Amino acid sequence: MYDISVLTGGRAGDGINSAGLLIAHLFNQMGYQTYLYFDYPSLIKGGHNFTITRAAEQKIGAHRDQCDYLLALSQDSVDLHRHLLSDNAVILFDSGRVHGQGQGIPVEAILKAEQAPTVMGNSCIIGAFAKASGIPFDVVETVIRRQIPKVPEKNLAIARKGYEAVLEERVIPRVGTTCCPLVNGNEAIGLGLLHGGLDAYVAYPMTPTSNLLHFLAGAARDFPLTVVHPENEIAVMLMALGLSYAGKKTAVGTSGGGFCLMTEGFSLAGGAEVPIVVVMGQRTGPSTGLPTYTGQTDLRFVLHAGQGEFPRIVVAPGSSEQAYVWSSIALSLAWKCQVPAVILADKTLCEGTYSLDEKAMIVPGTGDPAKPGSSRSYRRYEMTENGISPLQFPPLRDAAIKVNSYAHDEDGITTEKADIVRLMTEKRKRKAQALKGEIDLLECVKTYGMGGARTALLCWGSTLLVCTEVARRYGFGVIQPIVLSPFPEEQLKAAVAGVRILIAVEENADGQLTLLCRQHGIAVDIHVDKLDGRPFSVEELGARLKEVS
Amino acid sequence: MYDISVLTGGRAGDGINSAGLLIAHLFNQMGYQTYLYFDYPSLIKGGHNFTITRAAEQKIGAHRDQCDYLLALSQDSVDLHRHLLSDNAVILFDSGRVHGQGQGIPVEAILKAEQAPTVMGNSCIIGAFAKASGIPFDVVETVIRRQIPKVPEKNLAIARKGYEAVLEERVIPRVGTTCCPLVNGNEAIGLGLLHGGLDAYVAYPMTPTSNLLHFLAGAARDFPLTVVHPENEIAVMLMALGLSYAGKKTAVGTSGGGFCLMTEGFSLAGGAEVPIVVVMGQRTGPSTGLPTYTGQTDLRFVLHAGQGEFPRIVVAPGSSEQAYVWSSIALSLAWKCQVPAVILADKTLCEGTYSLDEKAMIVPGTGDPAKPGSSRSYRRYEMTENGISPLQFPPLRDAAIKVNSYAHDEDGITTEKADIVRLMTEKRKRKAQALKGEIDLLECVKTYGMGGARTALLCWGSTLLVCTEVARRYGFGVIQPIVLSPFPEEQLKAAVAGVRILIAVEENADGQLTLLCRQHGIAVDIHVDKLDGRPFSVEELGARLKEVS
Amino acid sequence: MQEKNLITGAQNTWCPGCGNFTIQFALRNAIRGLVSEGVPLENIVLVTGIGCHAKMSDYLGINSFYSIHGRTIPVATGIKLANPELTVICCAGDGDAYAEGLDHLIFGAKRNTDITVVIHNNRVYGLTTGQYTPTSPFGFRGKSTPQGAPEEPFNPLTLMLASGAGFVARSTSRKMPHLTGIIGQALRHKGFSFVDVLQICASYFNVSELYDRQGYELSGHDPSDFTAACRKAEEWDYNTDSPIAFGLFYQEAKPCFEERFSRHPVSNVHPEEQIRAFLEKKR
Amino acid sequence: MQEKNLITGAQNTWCPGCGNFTIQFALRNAIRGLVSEGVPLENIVLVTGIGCHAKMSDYLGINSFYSIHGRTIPVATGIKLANPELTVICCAGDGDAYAEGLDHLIFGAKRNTDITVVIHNNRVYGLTTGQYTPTSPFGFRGKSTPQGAPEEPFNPLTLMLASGAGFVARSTSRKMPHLTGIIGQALRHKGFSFVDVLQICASYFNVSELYDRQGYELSGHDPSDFTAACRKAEEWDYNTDSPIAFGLFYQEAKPCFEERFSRHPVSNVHPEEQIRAFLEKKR
Ligand SMILES: Cc1ncc(C[n+]2csc(CCOP(=O)(O)OP(=O)(O)O)c2C)c(N)n1
Ligand SMILES: Cc1ncc(C[n+]2csc(CCOP(=O)(O)OP(=O)(O)O)c2C)c(N)n1
Ligand code: SF4
Ligand code: SF4
Ligand SMILES: [Mg+2]
Ligand SMILES: [Mg+2]
Repeated sequence: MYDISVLTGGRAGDGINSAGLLIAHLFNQMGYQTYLYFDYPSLIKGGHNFTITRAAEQKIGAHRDQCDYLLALSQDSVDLHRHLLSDNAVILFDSGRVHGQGQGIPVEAILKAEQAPTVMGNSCIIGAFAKASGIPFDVVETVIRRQIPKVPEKNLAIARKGYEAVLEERVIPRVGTTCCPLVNGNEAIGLGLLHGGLDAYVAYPMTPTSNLLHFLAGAARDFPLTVVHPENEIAVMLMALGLSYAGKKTAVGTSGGGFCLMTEGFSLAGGAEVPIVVVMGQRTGPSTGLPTYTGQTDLRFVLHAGQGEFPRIVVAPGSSEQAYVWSSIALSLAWKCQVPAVILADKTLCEGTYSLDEKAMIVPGTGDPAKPGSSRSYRRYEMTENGISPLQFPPLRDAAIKVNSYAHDEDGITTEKADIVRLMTEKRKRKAQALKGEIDLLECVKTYGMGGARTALLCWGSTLLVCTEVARRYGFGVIQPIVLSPFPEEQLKAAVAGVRILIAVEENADGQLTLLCRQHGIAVDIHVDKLDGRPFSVEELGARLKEVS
Repeated sequence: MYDISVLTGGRAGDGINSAGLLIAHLFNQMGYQTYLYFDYPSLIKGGHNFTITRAAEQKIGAHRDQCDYLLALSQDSVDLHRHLLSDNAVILFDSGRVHGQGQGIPVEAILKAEQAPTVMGNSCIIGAFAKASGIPFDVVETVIRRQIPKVPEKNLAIARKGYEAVLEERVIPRVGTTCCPLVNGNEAIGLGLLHGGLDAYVAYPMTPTSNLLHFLAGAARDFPLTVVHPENEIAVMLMALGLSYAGKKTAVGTSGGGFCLMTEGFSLAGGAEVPIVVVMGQRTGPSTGLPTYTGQTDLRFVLHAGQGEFPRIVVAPGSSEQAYVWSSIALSLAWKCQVPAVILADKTLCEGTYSLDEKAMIVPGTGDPAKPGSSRSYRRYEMTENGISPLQFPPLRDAAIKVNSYAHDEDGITTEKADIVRLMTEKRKRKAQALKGEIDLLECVKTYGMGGARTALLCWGSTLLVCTEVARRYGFGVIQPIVLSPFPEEQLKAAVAGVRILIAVEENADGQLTLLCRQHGIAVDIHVDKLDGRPFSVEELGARLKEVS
Repeated sequence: MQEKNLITGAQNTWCPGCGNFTIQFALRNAIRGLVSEGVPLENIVLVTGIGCHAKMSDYLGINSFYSIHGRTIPVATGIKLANPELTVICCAGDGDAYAEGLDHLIFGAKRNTDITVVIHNNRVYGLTTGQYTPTSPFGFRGKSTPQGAPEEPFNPLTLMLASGAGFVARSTSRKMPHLTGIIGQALRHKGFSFVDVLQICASYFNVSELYDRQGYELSGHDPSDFTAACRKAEEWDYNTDSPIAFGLFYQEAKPCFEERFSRHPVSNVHPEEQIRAFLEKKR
Repeated sequence: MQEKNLITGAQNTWCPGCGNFTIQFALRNAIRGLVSEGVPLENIVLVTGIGCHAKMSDYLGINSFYSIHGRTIPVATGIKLANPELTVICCAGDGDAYAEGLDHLIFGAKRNTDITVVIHNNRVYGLTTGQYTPTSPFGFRGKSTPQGAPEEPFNPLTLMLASGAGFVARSTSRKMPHLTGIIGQALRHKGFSFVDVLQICASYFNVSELYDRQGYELSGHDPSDFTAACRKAEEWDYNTDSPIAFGLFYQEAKPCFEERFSRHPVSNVHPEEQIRAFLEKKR
């Protein structure tokens, strides 16, 4: 089984992420499943960036620490990552910038000869990488033509020179013929929202969801989509609720700090029953923390954010396919049940690039929303059996559609009467039940490799794929609740039935899912934590599991 | 055992709250324990307001539905509250405004005769009430001289006319000679903070803590206190953190909606270890909800607010004495451990007036903060065994005091290094331990009437006194965790040991403490909820308990 | 719920003598004016904040979004972006729009979103029982400042002019016909329309006498002259005792925010096709 | 941690050619100027937001509060209120102070808190990789507006003048000595001092050529003349291509916010006594 890791390092601004992605595309063309991890500090130029492009014959979504290839565009890339190299690692470097062992590539000279700008250095690098690893040049050509369609000829000429600058060292064979779309988590979420019928996206930039804003701002050219970047996150949330009130399926995106500023509007959405979807990309906290690193520390915050009690949807996809499917579901269900929904992601998922399995992109239907009544007697908060009132938008002839942040009656007029307040609280409780009913129809808890496994890993969100990979090696099962609110207690209980040792793997210190499970009567035996903002690598999780089990 | 309830009703703007308070003072002078409940809608003039002044020989802190006296300053007061009157209820009314049974008082004519402004109508009313209930006029005189010291003579003259306008109906006897200070929860919290050494208070008005702002703004005349009302709650929180950084013990106050806007600063306080106290007065949510009514729906929100993980203090006092004591403790411990603290109150506690038991106002010492190191080598985030670094404030000679919202090193300089980030996360975990150690030294869980009780009520916050009162009647015990973070698991487990049936009484729908207990392995058998924003009355809770137990 | 006289059955709870009544009827009449010109009533949406002013949502029988404190303008912007056919009106308080959510007001003006913002500027927090606001005079003894407010007010008109507002006017609850006229003009102005209404708060800041004594209606003022508008706006600083002009200070036609977003024709292409096309490129 | 040259050992991570370097050294030199006049270095406190500009907290070896995005000014206000002896400086970004936290900027000016606010106005969000800000030109193609920003910029100088700022200046990272001088003046001005620094962003908005070509230093301008200041500030609208003045536009001495709070002499009375006295009245 081939399993190859390529570490590409350089300074911020060197286009390291693109270089890693081009290499992923080479693997993709060679029939591999790929995963790209991008590690970068919070700065624009200089500093040290690196990507780990991994390729394997099975689906993967985690990086390994042991690298087989090092592509060094800066001295740091050699100096800092020495310990990650496997014994026979192939080292290629930009000989203009790096001293070391391995094969040098005179990138600058090549670019100069071709009168090409610095950004084209990546083509040179992947050319060299292809040669060193025995990948035919026509694969390089395919990748460049598809991925850098702007000036392919010049890039090809440069890639060719890179190709010729080094010697073949170790051959990476072709292992298949299918090649998948490579998308990052942000793109998968964005596409899922578009699938669900997204009309508008409103966001203020914040890592790790800034790229979702950028992606959708670009997509607004092709899709019937309005994208707005307002003055701050408070405006984001309220503008989105205005769009939603007037009939647009709307989502917003942010990270923890920005979500804080949205919580007041989030409670408004809950109380006034104005649907909205929040894409919440976690990063290392507290506060500004490590803006470009990851974490799973905001689960309990999103579960309880906003004053008062109201039903909400929280989904935490663990792969690009789940990101696509569940973003679509979250949007549909938010509108169907008129509740706020959170798509809880993190830096690993948002900015990691994955081979997308199109067969897994099937979105289950969530049924139609409640039928609107006649407009003459329209009441925004009409009492219904399941607590969900017909949803209409202005302009509606002969009707006044009144939404209200205060306690209100069926017409949306403020009330302070105890009995109406109680009825409306009960309405929201019935709606929570209805929402739970919707959720129960879906496969909210995924299990992997549980056939006879006595030990299982319990995980949520982006750690899914590192868990499944490591679990396979140990013969462990994996249990992943995708929906965290309403909590799929029965499905999760069914999943853990028969498990002797349940090990929660969470990239936080408190064990947030662990505590949530305990609250629902599900005991977790061991909690594996993570304290430094880095995602688990396959090796690290393996070692941590060995320690505890 | 005497137990008397007086309902005073009128329109907003009639000074109903003051009237109720004056009556409480009459009872106070007659040796009673008193409690004043104020029920008002969110409007300034008109509408319908009422107070229930209750007096008993034992400590009380809840209202009864059955009223023995009705003082009606508006027709609504008679029409709306008929069902609350006991069979022999004494009814007095302003004969200029109200038609009905009972004795009329010509308030307007009396004021006119004395050329007195409308606000003095209250004096007339309490004069009449005193007469009808056989309270000697010298008690009225004492109350007026003490509580309306501005123009006592005129008020006395009016009270005398009120006194003379009606006949004695049923005599309320003197039951003691001690009289307690009557303070509301906001005042008790404010005094507690001042006891703890409060230097500054920053707030934006929001019911039910606006009156704490008003109280402290007034107190700033007498105490060395800076009180600021800035442009919004975001500014409140950040200004407070600036004050704290520069050495001032600072608190802020708000309710749920404002707290939402503070959560980003709250996480900053947690991550940058800048101490702060938040007085968070709950009201009926979600969103604007019922601004002048109560609720216990924000416990889980404050426990988890803010991105990332960091230790925090959450205390929920249940009486005016606890409000005083625990506000002082929260402030001291926040500074000692350099963490954010929340004093979680609600409308019932904040705006209820209670007889204060001065003997119960003893604040346990919390020890001195960590010793500052030498200034030349001062490091704001110095690694220490218990995770608490010496706290110093600028100006400090030869030192630069750097606080930082990013992940940082001991000097407070930003770092993105995995190992330092891990060390700092561990430092915060040790600090959480240290904080738990501090909390464990205190009596965090109170029990009442547990001698042999097989059934116990579990409550938190303002429902304490309705629970103790009802529990007494049923022979139930009461268990009240005052500290909710760090969770006093051991103390609570010890308290519930031996209880057969544990009934949680919470003014919410979700059962927030119930779920929290479950998370800590403490099973709650029955949850009594409240859905309409009104506090439990003694009768209502009694009936609900009868239903379930 | 849509009432013929545009007034719902909700019980009105403003204080006797409150200036909000005047604003309510002025606004109602201005809306009737629009409707009589053919604007469908259901195309009108009211957005309010939280405060006494905000009860307008309960009292007017039209579409409304009773929002949260300080946040009328982003909601209104969202509604207008969603459907530019709608006429969107904000009733906001001075605490609401000048303190809690000031940034949105400035961005509303900057973007020139085609909405009308009516500020119920009673120069006090009414509903929270009388604290100073950004337009209360220096030294105002409110409940949060018993020793006097420590800040001078700012001048919302000059702020709006500096922010790029294309319609800047002032009126008062003391002059119902004037107010009706100004709101009518504001509703008809295409672009961001700002009306500062000096409203009487009968309970906490009743300065009727001041407004009656110092107030006068603008005449001979050229609302297309920006510099003149600035000078006129500076005449009264919301603090000292100088003449107070009512009328339209400034008006300028400019492109609106919502026009700058491309409107896609409603497409029959299911997004899945477009998604597939996108994924193809990522292969 | 307090370094002799005021520069910490933290690795500097600004892009080559970034205007922040100039601001850093201008600020450092201005601080040195203060210190040479006898201001103790430990009395100086820097507050920064979040963005490239904000790294100043890491780089200058002085007291600092590295705050959150948009929130320099309330923190600085709190620090100044706590101890008026301190010299408090904010380094804020344009995204920071003009978008996320604009309200605080206006209230800083309104209150006339004695702090100095230096805006690193690179007219782009630098650290989040290049989106439009409130001072980016209309049509700016940033990552969030690939088809061009749909808003005209506002003019921060006119906004500050309208908000009551008593010190309004502009300089640029293209003119280190001028910038040093202006920051020095700002630090010495008693009251709220606002300096808009047109800073080059080498990576996302490098308009050095524009600032060099159109920039000129104010001369013969009377900074005590408010109207003249307004007209001068309007000369360039942060959008079109007109002359760009650098210098002090406006200066006015006014009472400061923190002076309006009564300072209690440090009392030896334990609060318990005062509490008891209060309770006595409640009996
Ligand atoms: C975030 C938030 N903070 C505070 C409040 C409390 N609050 C309700 S109304 C109000 C003031 C209203 O003043 P203004 O906007 O001037 O309206 P007015 O009552 O004077 O019409 C405040 C502070 C709130 N509802 N939400
Ligand atoms: C509440 C919040 N929203 C968004 C961000 C993400 N963020 C970090 S820096 C930045 C923009 C900085 O732009 P600017 O203030 O102009 O500073 P510059 O980098 O240009 O110096 C943003 C949006 C954040 N940290 N906090
Ligand atoms: S408090 Fe003032 S603004 Fe509010 S209703 Fe009463 S008079 Fe009107
Ligand atoms: S992105 Fe721009 S502002 Fe930020 S460091 Fe680079 S050049 Fe400077
Ligand atoms: Mg107001
Ligand atoms: Mg910037």
